[in-house]
This record gives sequence, C-alpha cells and structure tokens, in this order.
Amino acid sequence: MSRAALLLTGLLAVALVFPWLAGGYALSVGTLILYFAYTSQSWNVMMGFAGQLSLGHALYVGIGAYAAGALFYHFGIGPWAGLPLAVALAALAGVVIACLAFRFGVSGVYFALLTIAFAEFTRIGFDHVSWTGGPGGMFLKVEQRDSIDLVHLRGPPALYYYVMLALTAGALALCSRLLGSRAGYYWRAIRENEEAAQALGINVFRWKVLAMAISAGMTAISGVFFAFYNNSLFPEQVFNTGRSIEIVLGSVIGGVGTLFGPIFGAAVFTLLSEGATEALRAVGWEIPGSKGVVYGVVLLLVIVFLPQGIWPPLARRLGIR
Amino acid sequence: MSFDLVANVAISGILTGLVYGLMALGLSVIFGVVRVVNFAHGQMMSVAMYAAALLFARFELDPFLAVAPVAVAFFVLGYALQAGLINRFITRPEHSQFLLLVAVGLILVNGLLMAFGPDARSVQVDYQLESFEFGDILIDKARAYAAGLAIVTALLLGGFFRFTWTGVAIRACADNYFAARVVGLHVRRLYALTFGLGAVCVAVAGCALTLLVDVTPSLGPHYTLLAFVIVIVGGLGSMIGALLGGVLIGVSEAVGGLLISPSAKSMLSFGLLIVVLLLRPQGLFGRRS
Amino acid sequence: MARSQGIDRRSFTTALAAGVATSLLPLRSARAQPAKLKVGVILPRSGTLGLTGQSCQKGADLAPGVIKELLGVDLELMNADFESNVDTARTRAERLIQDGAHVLVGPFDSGAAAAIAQVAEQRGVPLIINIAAAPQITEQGYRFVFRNFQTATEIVKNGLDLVGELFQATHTAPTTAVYMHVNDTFGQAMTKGITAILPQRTQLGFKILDDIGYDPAAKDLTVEVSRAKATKADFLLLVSRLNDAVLLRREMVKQRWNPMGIVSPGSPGMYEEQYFKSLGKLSEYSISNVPWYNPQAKLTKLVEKAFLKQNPNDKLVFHGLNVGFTFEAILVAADAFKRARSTDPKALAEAIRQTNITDKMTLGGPIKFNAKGQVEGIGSACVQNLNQLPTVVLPSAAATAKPVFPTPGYKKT
Amino acid sequence: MTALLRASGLSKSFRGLKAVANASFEVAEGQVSALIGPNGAGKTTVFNLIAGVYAPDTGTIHFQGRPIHGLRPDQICAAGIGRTFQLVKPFPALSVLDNVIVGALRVERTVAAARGAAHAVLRKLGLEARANDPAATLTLSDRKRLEVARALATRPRLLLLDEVMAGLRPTECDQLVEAFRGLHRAEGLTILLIEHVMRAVMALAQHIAVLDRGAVIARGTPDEVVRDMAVVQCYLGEDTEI
Repeated sequence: MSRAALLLTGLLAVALVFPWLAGGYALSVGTLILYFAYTSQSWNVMMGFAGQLSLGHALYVGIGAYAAGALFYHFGIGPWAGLPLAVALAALAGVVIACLAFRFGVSGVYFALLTIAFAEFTRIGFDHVSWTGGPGGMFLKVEQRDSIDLVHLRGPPALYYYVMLALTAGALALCSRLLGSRAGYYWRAIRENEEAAQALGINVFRWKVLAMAISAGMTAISGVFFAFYNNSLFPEQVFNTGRSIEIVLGSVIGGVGTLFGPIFGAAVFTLLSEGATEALRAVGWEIPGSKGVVYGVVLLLVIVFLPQGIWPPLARRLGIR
Repeated sequence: MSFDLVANVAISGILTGLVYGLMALGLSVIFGVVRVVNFAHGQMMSVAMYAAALLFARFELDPFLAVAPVAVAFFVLGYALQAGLINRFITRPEHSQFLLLVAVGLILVNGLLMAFGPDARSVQVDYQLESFEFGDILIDKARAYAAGLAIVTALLLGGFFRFTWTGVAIRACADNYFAARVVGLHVRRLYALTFGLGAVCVAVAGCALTLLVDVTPSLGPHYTLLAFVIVIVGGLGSMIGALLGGVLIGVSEAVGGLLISPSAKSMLSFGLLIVVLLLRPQGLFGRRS
Repeated sequence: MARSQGIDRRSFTTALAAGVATSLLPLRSARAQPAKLKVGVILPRSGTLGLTGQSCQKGADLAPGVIKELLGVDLELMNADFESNVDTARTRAERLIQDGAHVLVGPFDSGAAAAIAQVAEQRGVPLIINIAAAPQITEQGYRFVFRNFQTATEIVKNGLDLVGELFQATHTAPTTAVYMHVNDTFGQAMTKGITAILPQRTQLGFKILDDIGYDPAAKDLTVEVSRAKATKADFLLLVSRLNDAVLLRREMVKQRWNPMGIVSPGSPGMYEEQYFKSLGKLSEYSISNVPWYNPQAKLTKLVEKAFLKQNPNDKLVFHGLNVGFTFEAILVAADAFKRARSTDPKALAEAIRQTNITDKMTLGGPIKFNAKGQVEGIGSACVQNLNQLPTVVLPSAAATAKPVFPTPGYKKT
Repeated sequence: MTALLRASGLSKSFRGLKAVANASFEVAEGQVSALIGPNGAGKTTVFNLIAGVYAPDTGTIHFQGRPIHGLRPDQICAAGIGRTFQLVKPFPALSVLDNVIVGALRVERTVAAARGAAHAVLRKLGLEARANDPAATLTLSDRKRLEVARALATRPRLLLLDEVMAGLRPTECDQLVEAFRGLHRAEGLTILLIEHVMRAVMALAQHIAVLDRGAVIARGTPDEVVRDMAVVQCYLGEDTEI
C-alpha cells in the first residue's frame, strides 16, 4: 500500500469513529470542516484543475440550498428528490455564466469579477422573491430530533456529520478519477497554457464550460446539505461574497490544484478560526475583532511564505507525491 | 413622477457618484499600473474615514482640512504596503494576489473593530444639514463640496500623470513592464509610488465621504465591490472613465431607486457590470487594447 | 495597537494549541449537582448588531445579583459573542453547550435565533429567546425553544393600536402615510404583519401611499427619502434598525421634509442611546410603539438599582427594552431551575413550560408559554423622544408625559 | 506528387498594416518544405493563418482537398495539422510525459493507451529519461523537443515547425535536424518549417518558398533557390544569412 493510501485509510478511520470520541461542539466543528472541505474541493475543479478563478461560488451553494429548501418547504419534497433539481439548476447556471464569459473572451481577474457580479446580482434578486421568503428568510420545518430520518435528512448531529463525510469522500474519489481522466488532462493543459492546449486539438471552450458545470453541480449538493443542516436560509447569509471567499480559502491554504489540499486547508482554517477564539479567550483578550485580526495575519503569513499552500511541502516531507 | 423629484435625486446621484468615482480612480490607477487587484480597497477607505472622524472628534478638524494629513499618511502607507508586501506578489498567480489582499482587508476591518468598536462614527459640521436651494431643487452642501474636492483631486492626479516625468514613467510602466525595465526605470519603486497615489485617492474620497456616510468597521467590503463595478464599467486605466463610471453608477442607482424598489437598486450596478464585461470589456470609456 | 505587548508569540502559540485541543476534547461536563445554573448568554456584541448586543449584555450582567436576591438561586453566566454572524452563532452555541451551559439565552437577531434554535433542539438544551421577532421561529416545531418577546405580528398589532390611541389623544386625524422599512428578516416580518393587519384597522383612517423598502446595509438614503417626501404623506411610518434610522432622520432634515411625525409601529432604532448621541436635537419627537418596560414596576426598581451600580454613567431608559427582556429571559431560566430543582435540560424545559411569572418588569400580562413556546400578551408602549429621553406617553396608565403630535419641524438654531 | 496543403491568394492585415499579401504556395505530401524570409516578411502570420489562430482576410487554404481556412486551432489540429510555437509553450507544472499524453489523447481512446503512445513518442525524440520531470525543469533544447513530441503525439499528417532551431547551439541544432530527418524517413511525415537558421533549412528542406513583404517571391528546390539567391539577395537585403 502506498503512503498516500495508508494516510487516506488512516484519516478515514479516524473520521469514521470521530463522533464517538467527540463532544457535540467538536462534532459540529468536524461537520463544518467537512463542509468546507467539500465545497473547496468542488471549487478546486474550476480553479485548481481548469484554471478559472471563480469568486462567486456562493451562488451555487445558494441555488442548491434554495432549490431543495423550497421544494421541501412548499411541497414537502425531501432533499434526495430535490438534489437532482438542485444540481441541475446550479450546473445550468454555471453553464450559462461560463458560456457567456468564455464566448466573449472574459478571463482572469475579469472572469473572477464577473462571477462575483452574478452572485451579488442573485443575492439581491432573492431579496425580492417572495416565494422563497425574500430577505425574511425561508424557515424549514424541524422534525423530532431523536429519530433518524434519512429520507428527509432529519436526525441527530452525527447524521449530518456522516452525510458530509460521505460527500467529502465521494468528492475526493470523483476528483481523483477526474484528474486521471481525459478531462483532467485537458483541464490541466488549459490551465497551464490555453493556446498550446488548443493547438493540441482541445476544444477549450467546451472543456472549460464542462469544468464549470461539474464544479457548480458539485457545489450545489453542499447547498442542499446547508439548507437541511441549518433549516433557515437568508439570501444575505447564503449568497454573501464572504461565503464565496470561505469556499476559496480551504483550497488556497491547503494547495490549489491538489487533491488533499482542500481537505487539509479546510481543517486548518476552521480549526484556526475556532482555535483563535479559544486562545484569545484563554489569554483574556476578548475584544471584538481580535479573532479576525489573528485570522487575517495567519492567512497573510501562509500566503507570503507558503505560496503553494500547506499541503504540497508537507506531502513532500511525508514522502507522498 | 415629478420632474423635481427626478432632478433632485439625479443631482445627488451625480455628486455622490463623483466621490465614489474618486475612490474608484484610486483602484483604477493601482490596477492599471501594478496589475494587482486591490481587494482591500474599500477597507482602506474605511480606515481613512475613521481617521477623518477621529481628527474631527479630537481636534474639531473639518474633514476637508483633514484631507491633507490623512492623504500624506495614506501615501506613506500605500507606498510601504506595495514596497514591503505586494511587490513580492506581482509575478504570483492571480488567486494568490487576491488572497493576499483579502487577508489585508480582513486585518483592516477587524483592526478597526478592535480599535473603535462596532458603533457608527460620524462627523457633525454646521453645513452638513444645509442645502443650496434652486426653486424646488435642493442640493446638499456637504455633498456638493465633496464632489468638488473629488474633481479637484482627479484633475491634480491627471496633471501629475501628464506633465511630470515620474507620471509619464509610471504610464510607461503600465504600458509595458518589460520595456520599462529595459529603458532602466526602477519599476518596483514606481509601482510603490503608484500604490501610494492610489491610496491618496482613497484617503481624499474617504475624508469627503465621512460627511455623507457614517463610518462603521464593516463598511469596507461593500465599497471594494462598488469600486470594482465603477472601474470596470468606466474602463480600466481610463481616469475620466473612473469618474464618469462613478457618476453613471451614482445616477443609475439613484434613479433606479425611484423606478424600482430601492432595496433592489444595487442590482442595476451589478447588472450593468455584467453587461459591460460581456459586451465591452474595455469599459464604456476605455480604449480597446 | 498597544495591547499587543500583552502577548508574546510563544504564549500565543501555546494558547492557540491549547485552544484547539480543548475545543476538540470530549469534555462531558458533570450535570449532576444542581447548585448552580449555568446560563449561556449568546449575543452579537460585535459586528453590525454590536451596539444592541452590548446593551442586552448589560441586562444579562446584572441578572445573577438581582436573581440571587429575588429567588435565592445561584447563576453562572457563560458569555459568547456571535459577532453578528449566523455561522458563528451556531458554533458558539455548540461551544456553550459543550462547556456545560444548562440553558441558552439570546440572541436579539432572528437569523441567529433560527440557527441557535436548531442547535438547542438537536442538543436538547432549552433556548430562551430574549429578543427576536420573526414569527416562524416558534412555528418551526421546536420543543426546546421559548420566546418571551412579541412576534412581529403582535408587535404590529400593538403598534398600530397605539397609533390609533396617539391620534385620539392628540385629536389628530392624518389620512395618509408613507411606509418605509428596512429590507431584512425583521423588516420583512413587520411588513407582512402590516399588510395583513392594517386593512382590518379601518378606524385608523389613514392609507399608505408608498411602500419603500431599503437595503439594511444602505449607506445613503437620499433616494428613499426623496421618494417618500414626494408622496406628500401626512406622516412617516417607519420600521428601522439603528444606523439607518439615524441616516434617515438626518436626510429628512437635509431635504427639508417635515411630516406630522415619524412613527414606528414597533422597531428598534429611535429609542436607543446612539440615536440620541448621533442626532442630538434631531432625535426629538420621534415615536416608537414598542414592547417596553414599566418604569413603575417593583422589579424595574430592583433592576435599575443594579444597572446603575454596574453602569454609573448610564441611564436605564436607553437600554430599557434590551435590558428588560434579556433580564427576564434569564429570570425565566432561574425560576424554572428553582422549581425543577435540577439542571437536567429536559426537566428544565418542562419547568419552563409551566412558567407563570406575574411579578415582571416589562409591560403586559404574566409570562406564560403556550404550546409553541411563545409568550402571549406582552404589552407595548408608545415611547416618544422628549427632552433627549425616551419617554412613555401612552398608554396613559404607564405614561409619564403627554404625546406631542404633530411634531414641530426642525429649525436651524 | 500531390499537394497536401494548398494556400492560394492569402491576405491578412492588422490595423491597416498588410502582413500577408496575396501569398500562394503548396506543401507536397511526404516532403519537407520550408518557408524563409527576413524578419517581418509575414512568415509567422502565414503560419498562424494555417494553424487557425487568425482567419485570412481573403484567400483559401485547403488541406487534403478540404477547405480549412477560418477553422479554430483545435479543429485544425483535428484535421491533421500539428504545430509548435516559436516561443515554446509547454505545460510547465505537468510532467514531460503528461505533456505528451495531452497530445496523444487526441487520437487515443483511453488515458492508458495515450500513455503508451506518449512513451513511444518520447523514445523517438530521446526524452524518455526525463519523462517524469516537470516540464518547467527542462533545458530550452529539451523544451523544443517536448513541443515537437507533443505535436507528434496528435499524429498529424502535416507538422508545422515554427523556428524550432532558434536559440539552439549548433550541436543541439544538428541533433534536432537528425531527429526530424529520422521522423521523415521512418514515417514519411510531411513537414513545413519556418526557419531562420539556413543551415537547418538546407539540411532538411526539399522545397523552399521565399517570402518577402507578405508575398512569395521565389520557390523551388534548395539548389534552385540558392541559384536564384542573387536575385533574392537584392530583395532580401544584405543581412540575410545563408
């Protein structure tokens, strides 16, 4: 067994027994880590694989959340039935944005700004859609807490943890498959040099759109989870630009374009943010904003001194290629 | 809808837009030359606003007079930021630069929160509640002065780029990085200078804006986005484009607020941004590159 | 930042590591000895709602002392700041429960309340909402969520009734109003209430000419006020938060708009200290019909004494609503603890359900929860800013001054 | 001998500047042809017109009898034309092997098959030893080889080489010439090269077209062209290296 496989098995084993070891708070932090790992992995398909910088991924989380949430809220249709719709809608949105952007030759920073603009546009738009509750929010009905109802994704916290764990593992497997497939080769070629990729017969436009569709669809699944985990949705919360940045952070801290980076990065930055709160409390320095400053400084240090992210140098040290 | 109403709203939109335009001008200059996306732009401006509010609270210094010290301080800070940090990033990939400035923005927002708490600060001067009256048309005095300051600052900056050797050198850098290096320009120093000048725009706009808007630590990100919208719509690297873009956004949001629900008016800006990016990526007033 | 000298890097790193470690260790706290009730107070002490959260915190801080005196029960407060961020609210709530909180109190904001309610329900720990008006929260089917505050619908009902009383008391009969509201969870809930209830209150005799919703993060309300002014309505019906209320009032003066008055059918903002601080004279005469406290009540005197002891330079009246309802939420918890003689969350929840507190600080009937965990019959007062103080002017039973309406316009001094 | 590629009457202007003016030429099947001319003669533009980077203003390009002018670069590649870039454009973060696999995937159905094909191409160009190194670590000469390998992996009928010798040392140049000769001999690959280094042109090309100011001014076998050089010289100026 290779070192990577060993590490992966070990991690998975720890992750599987974690709910038995951890208290409620740790479990919720664990769920949060997995959530960010998953969304960041999804984002990584676009940026890490295909090289297209999206800063508006909250859009797809929101579409997924609202699609599945609204089906449940208005028609009592459970999340699993809502899932395909959520994925389809988000993928469609991704395709539309990608087609517009790439057809008109929007790229780089401009593309990033375009994705922000679409997300913001949608956020404000949702503020004026009364069917989804507008800014007042959409509140999903909550069932009894001790019954495990997989059909409606209702149950104790551990259920959500395992759902998220399954999703994260699934995303890792999917991304690993993708990376080794024709798509993976083509995307990386496009990322490295679009012109050269095109000269090798790659229809750059089509493959970029595909990357966007897959990334958006994957992200939407986390939105469905988000809706049923939180039970209340507000456009301001869901589509916020800050959300999009959180999604990006995992990959960037962990290592853009790597498979383990997003997972590792999500863990680091979630623990950092929680740890900073605890640490500041421990040293009696509970001033509003102090956590944010610590967070910002650490982020700054990582970016300045570890431009590849934390994972690649660590992997080298562990002897994993 | 009466003419007075539209005229009143449009005029105030133009005036506010000019101030926003000045802020965006700072972004345009930085982006146009250094090619780095300043995602901490609005956050920097909220720092300037705090500085102005603080100078007022401590010394009763009118924000229009506070412009001088704040601008000088910002020039130094901007220069230092570029020279010490961002210059190391000019060859890094875009997402890396973006995160660097996100981190800077985070530190600024939360630093302000730590230093000043969450409550809004404002400046109270006599002319703030006064207006020029032309029949039914009322023009807010503070707003008019702020817009005037924005225009003067933009003109000075324009003059600098056109008539001074350094200004011309900076433009050369913007046009062609390698050529500029080949002819022996100290590019990195010029970059730092540019960032300093961008920061001055931000400082002046921030001081002017304290008269119109109460400042809170969380104000920054909103203005960062606004600055981007203006710069892209107006045309990157076009100085007049940034000002006109500001005016356009100011007026469209103002008039939009009359026609549709005011809470939806920002959709117009983002909608405009999307359309411009797709159809005229060089901006409405920019040259095709 | 001078404070940074306090921490060197190593001690910080150690603390950070320790923080990460403790936050993950399964600390199963002993819940056996019922000597003390641990109350997790979760409020937005920083961020956009920071000021109000800090105001609420004052009510929490004085609670242990007053309640010890009142019920002889020992309380331990565990404070958490959710930074006006719903996600943080969620993890902070988890953390409080993990650290052994027997009951949660908070969080002022409906969005956060919805998130915390979810956690409370999952962990089976009672949450007593101090302030948060979105009606849906007590309609989602939670069993561990209680609210001692009016829902938006009730606020609107009471608020509009008080508007009627105001007209009667001042012998005025405005026929038109322009309605402005902040477009967030709270404003939306209020708007829904008003659209439903106003048509039933035909005796009020005014109609709404325009409905202007604005962005809660609005920096500039020029357009909104211009549009409102253009309706030439008799008075302004306003549902606001704090910052926007300040902004709006100033803009009205700039645009020389002097309607008969500004009346809030029940929203924060105009009775809060910052409103007076930022606006000075301009704050005068604004009217808020809000859930309020009874200045005459016995409990109020007790609370006020404690409040002044802790905040010698403050006045209770500026924090009345926030302090009152936060204090009462903790009181409910303490009272249930006393009766249940246990910190077991299920027992506590059961006891809370049986609450019947008649000796209270806020206006209205006794604190009794219905099947959904909602208290009904909380009273409102018409509070007008007079002589730089929020002053109860209606209902006459609790009033300390007469209402002024129409209000005199702003004059430059 | 049939013409594999036939360009006739090609013109292309940039902002009013005529880069290619009514140029016509043919590339015969199985031959090595070269396009030479001074800087600014329009060679690279002609090249880019063939490769689909630009569409010609006027004129047609036929490949195997099919019109290909105005197609996108990826369609040109799919039609069977491989190319290299004057300024090499490897995929720097990918390994040498992965670089070539990307090319091989044009014809192979699976990644595994593409890997096999890529190894074969690398062997042919003597890059096998570096297969697992990131492309960014290669020397310039090896990067040029990599470019050729990548283009070859797409199994082109026609290979376009854009100044592939530029910047190489004479020995490296000779090695590469040898490699091309081998390819041409072994597989009968048709090659069109644009080249400044006349040494390589004379060693490789069987047919030469001379381009000046966007127009073809001479064509023929290397000997014929050299014989014409006196004429050519006056067109091209003194600095043409022969």
